[in-house]
Amino acid sequence: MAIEFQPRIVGFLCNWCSYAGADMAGTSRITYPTNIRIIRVPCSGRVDPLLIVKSFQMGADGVLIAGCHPGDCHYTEGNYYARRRFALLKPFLDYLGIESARFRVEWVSASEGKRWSQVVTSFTNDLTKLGPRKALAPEATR
Amino acid sequence: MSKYISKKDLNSWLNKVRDNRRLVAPTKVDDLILFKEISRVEDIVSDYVNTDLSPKEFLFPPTEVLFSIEKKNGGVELTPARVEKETVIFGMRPCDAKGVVALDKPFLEDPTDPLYKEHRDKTALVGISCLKACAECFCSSMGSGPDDPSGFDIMLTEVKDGYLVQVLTEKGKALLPDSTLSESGEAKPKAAEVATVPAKDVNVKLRQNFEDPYWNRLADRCIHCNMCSYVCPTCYCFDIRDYPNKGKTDRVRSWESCQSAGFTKIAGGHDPRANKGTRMRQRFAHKLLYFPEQFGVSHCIGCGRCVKSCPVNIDIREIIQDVQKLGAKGE
Amino acid sequence: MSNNKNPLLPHLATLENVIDLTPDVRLFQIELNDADFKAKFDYKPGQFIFVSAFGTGESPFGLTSVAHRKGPIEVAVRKVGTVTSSMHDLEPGAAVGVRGPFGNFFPMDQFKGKNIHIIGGGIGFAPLRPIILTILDHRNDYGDLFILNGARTPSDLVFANEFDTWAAAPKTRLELTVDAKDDNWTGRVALIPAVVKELQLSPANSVAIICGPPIMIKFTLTELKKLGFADEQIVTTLEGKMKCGLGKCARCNVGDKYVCKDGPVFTFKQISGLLEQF
Amino acid sequence: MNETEQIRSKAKELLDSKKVDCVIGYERATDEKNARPMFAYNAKDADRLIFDQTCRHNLVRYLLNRKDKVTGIVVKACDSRAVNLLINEHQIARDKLFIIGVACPGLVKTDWNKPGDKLRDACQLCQQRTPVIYDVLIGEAKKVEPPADAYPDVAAMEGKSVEEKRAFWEKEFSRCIRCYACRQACPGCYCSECFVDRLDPLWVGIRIAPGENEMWNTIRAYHLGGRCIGCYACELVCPVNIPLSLLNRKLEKEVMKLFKFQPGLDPETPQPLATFQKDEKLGVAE
Repeated sequence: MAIEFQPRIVGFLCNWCSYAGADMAGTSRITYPTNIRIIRVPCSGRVDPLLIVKSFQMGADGVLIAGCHPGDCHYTEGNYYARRRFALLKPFLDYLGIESARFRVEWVSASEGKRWSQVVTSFTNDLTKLGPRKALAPEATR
Repeated sequence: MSKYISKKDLNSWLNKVRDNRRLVAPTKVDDLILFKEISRVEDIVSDYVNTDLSPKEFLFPPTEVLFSIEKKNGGVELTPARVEKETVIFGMRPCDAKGVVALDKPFLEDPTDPLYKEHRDKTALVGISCLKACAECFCSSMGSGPDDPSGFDIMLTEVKDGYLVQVLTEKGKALLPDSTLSESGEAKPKAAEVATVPAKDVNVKLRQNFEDPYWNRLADRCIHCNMCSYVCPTCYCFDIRDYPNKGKTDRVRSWESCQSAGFTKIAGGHDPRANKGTRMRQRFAHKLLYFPEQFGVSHCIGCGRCVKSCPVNIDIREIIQDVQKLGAKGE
Repeated sequence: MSNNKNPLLPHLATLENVIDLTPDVRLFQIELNDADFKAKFDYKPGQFIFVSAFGTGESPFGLTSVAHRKGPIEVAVRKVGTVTSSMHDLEPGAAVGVRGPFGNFFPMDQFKGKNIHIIGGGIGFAPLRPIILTILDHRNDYGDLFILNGARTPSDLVFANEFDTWAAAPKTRLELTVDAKDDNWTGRVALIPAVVKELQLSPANSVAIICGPPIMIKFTLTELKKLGFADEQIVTTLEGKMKCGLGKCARCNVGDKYVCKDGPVFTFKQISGLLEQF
Repeated sequence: MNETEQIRSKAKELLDSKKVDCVIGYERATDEKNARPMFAYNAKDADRLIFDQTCRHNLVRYLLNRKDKVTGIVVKACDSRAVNLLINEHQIARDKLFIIGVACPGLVKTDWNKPGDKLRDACQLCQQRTPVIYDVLIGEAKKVEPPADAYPDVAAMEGKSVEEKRAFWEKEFSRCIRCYACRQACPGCYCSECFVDRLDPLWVGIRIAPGENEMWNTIRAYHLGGRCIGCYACELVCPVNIPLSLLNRKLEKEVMKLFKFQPGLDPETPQPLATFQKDEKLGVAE
């Protein structure tokens, strides 16, 4: 039985909303695919493009950023800056050959446990269809 | 009478070399001419004065694993890297052969660097003498010459539809046995006319005028990229660091340049050469003073690559002339 | 020089013990694994080794132990960078790598019969400790021993646990100083150059050995010159960014001298002849 | 009087009157055909100043090393946008500058010892030949009607398939030798410690290898998103001819589309990524 492709997703979750949302999905026994590796960040505005590109370079098949809905940000403007930053990064990554479908930004509040599991499930399915991403080999080619 | 090989025989010889060794030769990459591993002998270019980058990367690669570190049954096991393949670098110019001779000095001096030594032992250098020179060549002023064979295993000189052959070392003889060569009475063509840059006692002048503000003025213009050290066939400074690699750890050696900002910064932040002028002086002091006095061989081989590629035209020929005039009365 | 056939390949060793000297300095006691290399491994005061923290890299450290005591190899490591931080995470028993010994050494023979002044600042004191241990183990070969150990705060003084033995040694005087005192510090509060000036050290039949941050070396040098010390009577050990220890990677040169091969020990007569500032 | 004479006389006037400590301009390079940057500290130096269509370097980068001194500087149209960028980012003070603006005739695609006469692709697409900030303006540029499509090369790239894009950039980035000339030549790249020099965390290792090369080229370009003023100094200095402007201009196009902003037009307007509007719709997480 061929090993079925399991996409590896790196998820940056803002501590105040999305992380709490994912927590709530857990406490209310809502299941979602385990392909996602969650990294807790203080705010979606903390996520530096370096983190995203480094994740892809180290072999991630997809990167998900989850933060508070605009207006709910614990630091009032973190997700506003993040929104602009990722609006510019998304087409740029696509331009470099990292399909924009591999990079998703979602606003998930602390009470949206259900929605969180739907986001992860749909993202995992999309990536399974897309197939693995061939990261550039780190060692020298010379 | 001298040995001769026709172009046809040379091509079949190159095909034979490519079959059982790694053949590296100049080929066109977009609008650059670079040494690359050759799969089709037809890709080798012949109408070039010199390659844009030197063959240094095949003896002292930009990035190389020195050894790998593996945690095994409680202890640690070190496995030094080995050079498996034999290589023939074809189409080198005499100045690059001098570059390799200069590169040998620090690496082969006791205690020898075994990895470099293995690269060197397993690589044959086959050169073609220069019939044309570019405006920036000044090899004859730096102890080399357009038809100087020293440093090569084999040197070819192009004549009508073939090459005169000088086999200089045992390695060359093994690669190209006399049986495949014929005789020719063809006269050796005149070597290329090369510009001269008088460089007599430039090291003495440099030492005498070491604190001259000339270097700060020169550094005004320099943007301190690492290009001159990377395109230079004889620059050999390196950096070493460990990298995780699928469960093991690799100790990796990579090119480094005295022009990069943190080159001499030590833990705790002290940096004896933070000032740009001192970094500029370090490059030319090492090239024209320290290395020649330490190893007795010029560290600049006059290939002109740094002159061509420097974005702000820091020209070592101009600097050699300026340094000789430093401290002159009435300057 | 390192005597294995691959000069960049470290010798495997084990971290026997780790002793906290100050909040950010740890003394690492290392035992070489290979028995006969260990037997042949001889080093002199002033020499240094490269220690590998596998997974991060390797860095040069001055040897702070003496070979003739046949104990483990000791280096004092201040946590400042990536390699030193990885070393501070190591537990006793961990595998490390050792390359060396490298560099020249303090001319102990020329020090014989002379009064020795040892002036060390912060972690700079560590490479000077081998001189003290050698003198104490061969006390009659040397004249008076004066030790000045300075640091930013009292808890930054290295080898504090050995001060009593040093102070009690014959013909030996120990002075300590700090830049800023804490509440239970009763000793001297002054910069090292000021202490050198205050104590009016005598240059007669003397040698002064300085090591510490470059700024401290610079000002201590001027004080010593004022007291009449000649350039060849003052010795120091320089620091440089090093990657090989063999004069191959061309990084630690000061002018046309390599700190790793022609140094790290230089007299000030040699240093004033150097082309570049260190 | 052509540009060269006007620049020389203005430079001498500034230097003799001690209004500036030095004038940064161009002089003839040692191949006798191209121009190279030069620092004139006195009237004698000023006689070597020239201006022609090979003066392609962006000299504004040098101002970052002379923040405390008053400096005269020769700027073309694109370079002048870099002055606005650095003033906007509080790196240089306007009163420390005497800007000699030169109406740009468009630069030629030139190489060492091989000057060309064909306009550079960048200059063919350039919509603005007059400097946007200057103390004195030399020459006066003819009106340039904007080309129909300002980003033909970017559009061609966007049209490619994912595999083609992947293969293209992998081939280009594999040539990179990480000499960082692009960073050193760029007026917008002045971080005291660049992310590639960081050891802890080690974002980009010292290995000159595809993985690290891709990280470097991607993040370098992105850090100039909404800041790159399109002077092509980076592409110009790259020793292995990586088409860096293809990266910068993609971001330039997206910034114009998303935020209607062109960097460097004036020193006051905040850059797009340094500000926001609460209820803007950017197609992210909608």
